[in-house]
Amino acid sequence: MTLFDALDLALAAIVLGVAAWTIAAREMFSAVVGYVAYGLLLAIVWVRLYAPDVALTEASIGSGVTGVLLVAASTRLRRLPAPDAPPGAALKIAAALLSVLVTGVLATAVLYLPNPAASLAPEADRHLAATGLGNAVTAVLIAYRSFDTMLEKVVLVLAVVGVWSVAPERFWGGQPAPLGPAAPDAALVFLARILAPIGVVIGVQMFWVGADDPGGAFQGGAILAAMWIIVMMARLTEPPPIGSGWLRLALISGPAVFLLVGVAGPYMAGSFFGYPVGFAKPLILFVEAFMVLSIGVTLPLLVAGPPSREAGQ
Amino acid sequence: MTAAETTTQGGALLVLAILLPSAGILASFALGSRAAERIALGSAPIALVIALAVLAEVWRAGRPIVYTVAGLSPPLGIALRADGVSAVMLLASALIVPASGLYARAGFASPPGGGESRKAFTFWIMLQGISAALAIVFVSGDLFNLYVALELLTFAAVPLACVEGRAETFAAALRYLLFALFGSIFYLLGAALLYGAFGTLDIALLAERIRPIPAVTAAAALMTAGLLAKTALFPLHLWLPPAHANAPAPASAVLSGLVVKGSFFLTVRLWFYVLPGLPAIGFDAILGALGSAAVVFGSVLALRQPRLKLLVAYSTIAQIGYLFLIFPLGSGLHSWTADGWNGGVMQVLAHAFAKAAMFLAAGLLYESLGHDKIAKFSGAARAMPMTFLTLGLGGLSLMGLPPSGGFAAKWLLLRASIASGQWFWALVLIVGGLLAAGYMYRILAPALTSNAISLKAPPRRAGEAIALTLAVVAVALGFAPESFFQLLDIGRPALMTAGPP
Amino acid sequence: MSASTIAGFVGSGLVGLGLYALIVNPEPLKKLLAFNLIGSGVFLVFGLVARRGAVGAFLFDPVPQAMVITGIVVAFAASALAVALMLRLADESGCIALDPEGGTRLDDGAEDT
Amino acid sequence: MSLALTLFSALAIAAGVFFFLAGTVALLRFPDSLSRLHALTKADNLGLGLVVLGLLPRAGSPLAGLKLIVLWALVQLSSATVAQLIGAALRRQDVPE
Repeated sequence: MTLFDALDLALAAIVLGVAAWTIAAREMFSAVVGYVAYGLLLAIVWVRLYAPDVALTEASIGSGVTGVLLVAASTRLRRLPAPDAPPGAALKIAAALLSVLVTGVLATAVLYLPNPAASLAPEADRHLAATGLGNAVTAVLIAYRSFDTMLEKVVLVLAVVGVWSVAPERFWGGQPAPLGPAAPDAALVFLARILAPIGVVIGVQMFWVGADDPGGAFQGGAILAAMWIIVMMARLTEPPPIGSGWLRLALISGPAVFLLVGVAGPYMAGSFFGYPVGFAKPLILFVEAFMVLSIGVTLPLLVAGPPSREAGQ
Repeated sequence: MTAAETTTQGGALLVLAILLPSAGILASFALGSRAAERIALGSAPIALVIALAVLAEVWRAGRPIVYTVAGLSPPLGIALRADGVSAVMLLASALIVPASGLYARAGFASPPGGGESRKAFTFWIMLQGISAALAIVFVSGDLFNLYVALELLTFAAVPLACVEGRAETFAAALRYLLFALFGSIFYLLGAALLYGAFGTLDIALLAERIRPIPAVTAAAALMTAGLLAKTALFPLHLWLPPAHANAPAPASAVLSGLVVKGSFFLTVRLWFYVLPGLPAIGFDAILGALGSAAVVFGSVLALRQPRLKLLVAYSTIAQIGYLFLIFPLGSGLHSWTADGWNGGVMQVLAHAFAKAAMFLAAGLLYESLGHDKIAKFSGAARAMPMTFLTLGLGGLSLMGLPPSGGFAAKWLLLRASIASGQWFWALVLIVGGLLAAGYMYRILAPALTSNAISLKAPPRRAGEAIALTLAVVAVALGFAPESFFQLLDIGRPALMTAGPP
Repeated sequence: MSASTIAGFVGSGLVGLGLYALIVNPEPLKKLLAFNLIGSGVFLVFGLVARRGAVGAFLFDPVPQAMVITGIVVAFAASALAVALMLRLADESGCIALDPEGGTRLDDGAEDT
Repeated sequence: MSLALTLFSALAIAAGVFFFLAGTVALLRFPDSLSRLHALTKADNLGLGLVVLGLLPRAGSPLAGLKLIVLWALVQLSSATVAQLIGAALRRQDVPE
């Protein structure tokens, strides 16, 4: 066993241990904090799997933005009475058996995957030149399977509508609740002032290098989103009213531009969602730029939740 | 391996069927609730024309039509494929969604004077979300693309269940969401295993490459479990009655008539299109048995419900049960599998129209009476004859009495079960029909008495006409000509595997 | 044992842990955490598949990795919707019971509106 | 020259790792949140600083080196702020220990 093997095994044990602790923790807040730590550990696992793009996404969205969402929820739900009765022993045993069965079946399936493994890596690489990109993961997301990515952006729009839709009727068009206390800590305000401009530069840079190196629209957009969240937590700015026209345009700009470029495909490249030869890379970066904007706006709004104040208050 | 698949004539229609409602969602979001209503209803005729064109093209070609998105063939690219069943389902969705939309205009109008309404904004966007998701479900040939469609369906359906904004609707929607998320993540897990084993998620390529290895069995079990949770097949049905019964009537019509069929359709795709090469391992009998249990359990609970909408929701659980008889009766290469297959598809269609009609009728009753308590229905049929005619015609199809789509479906399934010697399923069909007659009697008997009843408001004529039209379609399906079943045969997988390998 | 096989086992374990918590825990927010654990387990299986797809000079298969990125974003959106529903439910009813008959019971007892 | 640099790198990184380790032990062993926080921030700053210092000679290009330094500065900024925030929250007894 090499040193790396030992480290991998230790990492695996810690990930599983933190996950189990998250489940077992009585206090909801502790469970959520455990989950955030778990997400960061998972990002290291992704690095070990040679998946830096995924590691960045997991750290920023899976752990970071989701963490903010869950921490906020757990503090608001903390003082509620326990809802339903805890399950009986019979259910616990049945659930445990079922879970062990699923884990066993899954582990067996994974262990006996056929060798040599099937792979689209060479195929993806062969078409890479036509896109002008260097990062194959970005090529899959924005070129080969762009149809999936465009539809997934529509899913995000529906998620925003769904979150807004739980608002009381009278608040429709108003602002979501503030993300921080009325008098935020001076340290947080300082951080927001210093970090936000740097973060925006880093976010844009991450999208830009994503064409050839790890990074891309999702990761860059997530960093922009994080910056906006921090600024809102420091109360330097407030969540915008959901009726605002520019906000709605920014939210749909990513999927809308993507869809329009896709529809133009038959005229440019002979196929829906095709890119014309020789002009693929600029077009891809154009689409991605709007995706960064959309993601940067969508994630904070999903964290901010439904409107809870009347417009203009 | 066969040569890379390319776009066929008319394949572009499949992309348009998906992009039309997707673009509608984005435009509606930007322009607000009033425009959303106009866009949702205005695009409906176009969607109908596209669905009819797909149907005509499949019929003309006599084989599935294909579009390879971005000009890339699978495995690297995504292929869309429509066979006979896809075309028929696309058409059903293009009829039922706008019917519910037209019915909903009264309840989901935007306030006069340019303001925006939360309910209208949510409803009209989510209605288009369901159209988009179902279009992908019916025509996509790629399991990951279908995962995105499943999520689209979830995100559109859950807010519809709680658009009324009462506490109990939020509880129902939350439960629905948790079940749906469990369902899609298990589906995705299965997809991961299939990709790991065969390096593709394209349905046609997987069907060629599939071999009986542990990953395939595990994937089949995990994906099926996930899809059953989304379809609300017994015993994973707990979320359905509160979600469907507490949603506004036009939303219930779409949720019960169409949305649960989306995940059922994927279960069929999985077992008949991806896994037919897999030796029988008893899954079809298990699915049939669960379906049978659902028929009995759902019907018995429907008999005990005090409210009409809850009764209709529990009846959905029972009717979903019948769908799963397609697995033991429609699979394999036997003389009777065509009957089993046609019966299963017919049941999907008949239930979609009948149940949508009944939920709309239940909504009209609620509006006019101010409640939907069955015990207080006496004399209502005289005051609202059209509404009860709709309930009666829908019930006819649910019971499986001739002439109706439900009768045609059950007759075909019955024939298949007798021809195959699987008499047990025949018993389920008969018992289910009797129980359905029981719960229909509970609704109609008090209503048909001659007591006087006072209505809060007369029923909306337009609403009644829409509901009745849907019920009439459910009945008319019973007169489907032979060519309809020939259409269903186009691209039917049992026929494809019967050819040379 | 390679890093990828270990990841596959960790993924399997996470799916099991999450499934247990999803069934057993009555609190909706804990159920949501459980769903996220299952999700990350599923993504790790994709990660293993991507790593196994290393051929020649390629260290991984980009297709499953791209799918994970899509999946993480969708899982976040799902969490946001679930949290919004929970908070609203808590505001409306003072607790967040998921009892299957809860909705119907409330409705039957109250006078219809 | 290159040997000296390698040695320097190794020593700095090893020292950095030692501080991380010490910080982690302190996090687990110290009795109350404030002293844990104190130990953690000190160890973090020094630990990461030394690791970055050790990596600088191996950065390959001036730009990469600059990125490393920016990284360290960003972590300094956020960890200092977070320590402040947690400290303030502890004073208010808002966070469960």
